[in-house]
Amino acid sequence: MKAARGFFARLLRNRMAAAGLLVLALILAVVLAAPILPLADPDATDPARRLLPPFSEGAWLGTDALGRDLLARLVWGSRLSLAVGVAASLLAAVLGSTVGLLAGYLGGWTDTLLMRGIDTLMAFPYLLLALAIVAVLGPGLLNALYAVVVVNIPFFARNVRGVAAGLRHREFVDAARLSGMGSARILLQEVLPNVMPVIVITVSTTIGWMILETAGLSFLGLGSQPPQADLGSMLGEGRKVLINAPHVAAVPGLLVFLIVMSMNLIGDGVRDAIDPRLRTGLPGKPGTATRVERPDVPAGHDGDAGALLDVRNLKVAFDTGSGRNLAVQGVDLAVAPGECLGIIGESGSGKSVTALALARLVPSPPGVITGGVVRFEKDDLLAAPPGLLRRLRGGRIAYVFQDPLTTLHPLMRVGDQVIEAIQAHQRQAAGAARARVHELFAAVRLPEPDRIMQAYPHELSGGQRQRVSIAMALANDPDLIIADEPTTALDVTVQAGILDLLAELRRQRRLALVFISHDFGVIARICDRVAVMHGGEIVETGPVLDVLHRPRHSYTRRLIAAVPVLGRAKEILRTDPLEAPA
Amino acid sequence: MSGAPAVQVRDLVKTYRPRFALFGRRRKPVTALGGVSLAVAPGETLGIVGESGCGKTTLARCLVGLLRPSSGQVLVAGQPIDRLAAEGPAALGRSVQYVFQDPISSLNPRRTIRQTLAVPLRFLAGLPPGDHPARLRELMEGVGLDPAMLDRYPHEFSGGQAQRIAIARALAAGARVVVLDEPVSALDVSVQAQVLRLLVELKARHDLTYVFISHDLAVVEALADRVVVMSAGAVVEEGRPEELFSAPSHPYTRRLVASVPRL
Amino acid sequence: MTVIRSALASLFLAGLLVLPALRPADAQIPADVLVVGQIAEPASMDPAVSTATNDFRILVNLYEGLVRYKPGTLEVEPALAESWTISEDGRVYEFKLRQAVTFHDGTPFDAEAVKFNFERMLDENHPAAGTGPFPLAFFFSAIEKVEVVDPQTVRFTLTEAFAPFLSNLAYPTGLIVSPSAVTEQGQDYARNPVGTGPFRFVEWVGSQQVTIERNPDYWGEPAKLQTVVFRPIADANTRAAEMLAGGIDVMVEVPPDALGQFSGGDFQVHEQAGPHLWFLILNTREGPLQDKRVRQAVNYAIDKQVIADNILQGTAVPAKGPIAPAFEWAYDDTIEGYPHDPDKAKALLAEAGAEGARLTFYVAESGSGMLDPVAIGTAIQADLAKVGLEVEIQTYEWNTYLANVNAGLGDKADMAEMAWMTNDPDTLPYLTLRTDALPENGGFNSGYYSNPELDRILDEARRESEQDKRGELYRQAQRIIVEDAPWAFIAHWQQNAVTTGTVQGFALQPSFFLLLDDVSKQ
Amino acid sequence: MPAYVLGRLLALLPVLFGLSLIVFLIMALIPGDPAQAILGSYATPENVARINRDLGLDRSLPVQYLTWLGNVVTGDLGRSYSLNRPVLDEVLERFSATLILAGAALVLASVLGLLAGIVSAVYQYGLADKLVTFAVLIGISLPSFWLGLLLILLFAVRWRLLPVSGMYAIYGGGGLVDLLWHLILPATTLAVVAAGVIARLTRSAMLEVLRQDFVRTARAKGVSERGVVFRHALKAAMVTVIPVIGIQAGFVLGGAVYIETVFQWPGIGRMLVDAIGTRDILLVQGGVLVVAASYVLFNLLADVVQRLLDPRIAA
Repeated sequence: MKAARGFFARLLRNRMAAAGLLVLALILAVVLAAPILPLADPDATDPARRLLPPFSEGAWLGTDALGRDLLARLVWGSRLSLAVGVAASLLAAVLGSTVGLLAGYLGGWTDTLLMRGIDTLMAFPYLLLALAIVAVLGPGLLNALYAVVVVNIPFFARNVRGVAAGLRHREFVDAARLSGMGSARILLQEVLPNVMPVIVITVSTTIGWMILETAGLSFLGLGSQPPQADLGSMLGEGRKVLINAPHVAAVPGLLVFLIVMSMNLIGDGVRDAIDPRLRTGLPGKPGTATRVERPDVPAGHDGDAGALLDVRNLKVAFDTGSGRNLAVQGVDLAVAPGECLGIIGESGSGKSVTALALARLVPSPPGVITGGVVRFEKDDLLAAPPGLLRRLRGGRIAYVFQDPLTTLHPLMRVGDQVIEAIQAHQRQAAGAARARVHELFAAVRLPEPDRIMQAYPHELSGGQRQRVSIAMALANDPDLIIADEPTTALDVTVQAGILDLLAELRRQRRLALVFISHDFGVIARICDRVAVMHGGEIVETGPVLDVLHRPRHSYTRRLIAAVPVLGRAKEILRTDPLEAPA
Repeated sequence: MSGAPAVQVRDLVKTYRPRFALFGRRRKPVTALGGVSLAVAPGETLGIVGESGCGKTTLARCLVGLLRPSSGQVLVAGQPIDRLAAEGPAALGRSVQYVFQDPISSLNPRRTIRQTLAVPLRFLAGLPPGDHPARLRELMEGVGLDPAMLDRYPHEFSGGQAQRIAIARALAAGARVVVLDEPVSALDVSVQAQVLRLLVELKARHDLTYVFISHDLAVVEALADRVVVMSAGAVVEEGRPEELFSAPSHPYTRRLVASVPRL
Repeated sequence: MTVIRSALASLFLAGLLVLPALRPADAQIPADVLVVGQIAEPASMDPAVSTATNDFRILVNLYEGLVRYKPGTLEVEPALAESWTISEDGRVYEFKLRQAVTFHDGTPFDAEAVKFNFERMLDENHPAAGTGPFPLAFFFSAIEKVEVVDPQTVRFTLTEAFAPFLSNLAYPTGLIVSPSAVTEQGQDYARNPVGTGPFRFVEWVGSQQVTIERNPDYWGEPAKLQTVVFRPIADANTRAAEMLAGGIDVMVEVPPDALGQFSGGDFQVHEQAGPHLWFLILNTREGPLQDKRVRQAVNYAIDKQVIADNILQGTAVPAKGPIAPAFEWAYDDTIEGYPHDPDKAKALLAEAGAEGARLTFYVAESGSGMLDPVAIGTAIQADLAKVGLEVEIQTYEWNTYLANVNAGLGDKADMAEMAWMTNDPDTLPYLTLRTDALPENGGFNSGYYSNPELDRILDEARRESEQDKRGELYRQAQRIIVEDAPWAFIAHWQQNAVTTGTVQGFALQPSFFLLLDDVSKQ
Repeated sequence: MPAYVLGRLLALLPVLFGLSLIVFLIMALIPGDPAQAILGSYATPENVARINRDLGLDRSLPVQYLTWLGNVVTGDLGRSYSLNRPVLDEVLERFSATLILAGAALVLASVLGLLAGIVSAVYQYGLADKLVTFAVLIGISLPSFWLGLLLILLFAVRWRLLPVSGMYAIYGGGGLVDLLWHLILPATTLAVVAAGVIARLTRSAMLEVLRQDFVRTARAKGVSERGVVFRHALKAAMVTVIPVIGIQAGFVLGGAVYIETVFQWPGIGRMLVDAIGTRDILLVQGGVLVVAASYVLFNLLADVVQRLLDPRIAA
């Protein structure tokens, strides 16, 4: 129940969805109150008063071709159409989702058979289906519903199948099976709830279509039988007098639009509200550079004269639904040319945010830089115009990220991705750029550079991908490389190779390196100095060996104690009374 | 180390056949496990180390019946696993359980912890619903979590807490053999140490047998009584961790040990 | 994101620039070309195969029959036959054919050709019988044999006297095709017609247009237009829009509500009453309508004037009886019919004890000659409700509808809409009201009306070859039918057409045909 | 890839077979028959029997179906009684008209939908996003006959810029320019709904992609914003959008009936409706086969494009 309350709160926070909900609620209220509203008889004909325009006396919305009151017909017609639309959507949802769930979850031949069946259904002429239904069940709106349901089954089946197939191999499904659940239960209790959002969205988008589609069937007798009004038949009647009395079609058309619009807005809102990623933060698309909101720009101090990168009092926050959370709370850093600074910390310590904030790559929204200065040589990056920022990124400041499978573009050949990095900063002909890539690949010791240039990321091993990332970072001879957990996703033997490579490149090219890691061993192997981050602050900084062997801060001590060391790993199993529970 | 082994693996082979293709080139089948044999004594912790692609996860999934081996046999408490599996999901689940690497994704994001933990109670332990609340409280306390958290959803937990829940689920039905597939790799070092200590404590309390899989040699050393090193679908070396890691004999093991960054 | 903005702007600009540049030279229709907006593509241009008025509008310009309807009437006059004689007993018809007439393919029109035409339809073993089926061949089923007396004389012998024979010959089913073309083309003849008419066929582009042009070798007055194009435009609104936009010169079957668009200005509206009747079949065998008083009450309760004037916007006139006034010689203008009188209807219902009866009403969704069946049906439903009859409507697609109604209303329905267009006063009552025409006998008497007196009169009228006497018989029949009220008589359609101001000499025919040889454009 | 395509094409056969069987059964069992349609009010039993005999409809259902199937295998789809011409001629003629219309509409819908979706995603929650969302909702909730007639009344009747209906000018028509000229209004009308669907999907796919790590990588290497949006994000978003364009292609092909009617476009959708109305079973069968096959082929095409775009799928 708490979840449901949260859901509605989130839904209403979305202004568009709230507006949709309001419109729909209003329509529903009017429609449900139809019997007690002072409306004219919707079926009373008066051909002498036919096709009166809206705002005529006694007929607010005018009259139709038989002189019936359009307002009354609209209200009663919507009542029927909404009921039919909702019923048809739900029925199609149940049937289509069942097919989709089975096909997606079971896979294999079941999947093939069911989906070929769905193909057949989609390719089937729907009029013929409608005629068959009239033949068996007779005319009427209810029977139109069946035709519309059958036609819409493929939507649900296809959409649900895709999601269900993705869920089939998820670990929680395996876990449920190991917990003793049978396939039927897993489908209903584990898979279905995760497919629900797709079903909800599809329902919300199909209801409007359903109402329009019933209009398309009325010429087969599959529609409400006269004199009963529904939006579909009203549209059909309006069509005949479209040229001389457009309002007869416009009135129901407008209502269909309102219903479709509100349903879609609600559907979008529902999708966002049940998306766990959007639960905490405001939904948003990251901009080009992190927003900077410094209340006071710190007076231009000279900083560390010899430093390449000089960070003072950097503060980064994230906007959430319930306010602004400070993730980095005033960090000071300085990196000299050719120096390697390690930043170590656990998840949530702010180390990656700090790294990304340097070139303003923290996604914004929700990220905001709320204070400090990031000086790269003379320029304050937090005040840099977009053009300068773009030239620096990948030019003098390059990044290497953690997981190269997700950080390389999956659909571009890796050679092209490196070429792009070159051409973003240098005017180079394609041939020259290729030669340069070849050179870079050789420098990062990738075997067969020509073959690898033609490869897609997924065709390479993790180590090869990370070498490509490093080659990309080196493309424009940067002065500073910021490496955010570059070896975390790699096997130890591969990690060793990458670390050796970085160390060597640093020596050769006098590269400054900011190296972020959670692993003391890795930092110890490559860095000159280390900063220990905890809770968004740097708790201790100093030469690596000093910090490692003579940690001053208690957090650093705890951290070092928790790392199992080969040869005396069992020590970590001794309970440390100082430690707080996780 | 006496009596029938808790887990016995004989000549296990697993090859992945390429998707059935009516036309075109047939792809060669991929061998993930090339005839692995090993045994785990009751109460023992067997560590399995190796790098990605060495077949350790395939082996783990074969042990709990999530994968069907191409040939060879897996026996749990002397019973062939395919016979257990044939008796329905419950029989297998009562004998052997599994803890996944990523604690968050092994929990259904749309179900509360109470719902998730009730599943093995109902289907494996056959506990009447009336007895669930007491047992759930006991389980939560057993892994060091506040029972008040039972009605939360997985995304409201940290990685360490989620892994504790996953462990509680594995223990709920009283299985004596637990396969742990990289259970602490996704956790921060401080949390990792705590979870490792919890595992040791639980093992002692419930008299468990662990098959502990990790790529981190130090973590394996911390927990395992015995360790096997896997490479390319085969066991290359086996022994007590302290000895094996201090004096590796197989070249692969030597390279592995040499690559570990030291403090 | 100036990128996207400029991309959009350039796309828009490109559109603005490219569109007018691409515009083809204004394809003005020349003055000697007439474009006619039809309601559908023809099904066939073989007159023996065709059944639809829509097709006939083209066929009568390509072909001629032995006789034809005198312009503006439904009376027969000579066409390819210059004269004829009828034997005393009405069984032998001898036609003198016009000399020196050739088909468009150059072959001569003669008695052999006439014989070929009718034998093709009637003789299953005829070499060209495979060009069928010939659905309306039964119009000539009375023919026993066709003989060539000499090249200019042909003799028909009938099995018995059959008064509508000449009228049927004037119907498009009797149009004469070129035997050599049929023999040559076989089944493809239906799309490559060859006749003797004032126009000859040029091309038929599937569902886009049929083009015909002036026949320079026509035996009579040559057509004034060089070319006529028939365009099928199924959607009534689109047809009206084409007319407004100048895409067509003539538009037939203007929907009632679109007529207002064409009043005054550059357009001319043409109207012509025809042999059409829109009625309700009432079930005289089952349910409350077995009682004549209830049937009469239904007739009184329906306000036909309102239907004709308001719903159909004057494109129809209220019907008083079963025969259309267009058959002047057979119509009885003394009949009062059933004027709108709800009080009388209520009284009759009370008398019959049928107050508050429930009736099931079959309504078609569309259909040939059905006008606006759903709207009319709904209006009737409302009128009947006012006298206390509760009517439940069931609507069907046309083909399903015909299948349901033609099988007889049985116990499923009490009323059903129907409309007929005929060429002779005999056709409708003969096919739909006689005892022999009950559904179980294979007829269309779906309401099971049976009256031996009427059966006798209709049989006699068929054999009577003198028109005055026939007319009197039909007037008798009308009185009986109106009194017994096996139907509710609703309306006679006034077909209409709109032409642009430049079209001269255009006139609609009671036969619903479209004769274009006298039409010209300025 | 060729093997994949061949496999999918083979899977088409059972679909078509099943479809033709169902269509045949329904056509045979629903009320009304060709004789009824030909004869209208004159459908006396003798007349009906005669016509059924002429059309070969007096044989038993299995014999009729098997005869038809046998002929189809030899490439003979039979003869339409209602149009008096070979089914194959009519179907091909009509289908090519539909293909032109649907193709134009699909191109238009894709271009408009993608552009609108990109604008909407890039300016998420901005004015442009709201305008696009509003336009898209109008687009997908507007009955097409309404929009079609509105466009006709404005562009053809009021401003006389474009032709009202038809595929070529009646007089002196023909040629590509004339065709394009007649194509603008119907293709636009037909494209509106599909464009709306594509725009919505493109928007959400783009938003999803713009949050991905590789977009951050692109920014980190200094790629311009245009490059980020079009080269990186759009390319990845297309992988989700392409199959939907494939499905839309099916809809545009089959759902063109109203538009074909309003614009008197000689397409196959309208042909099928008419053929069903006249119970012209052979024409219905021929039309259904072609429409179904093209529907499956469009989806196959979409899948192939998707596979070409995303090398991971085939692997």
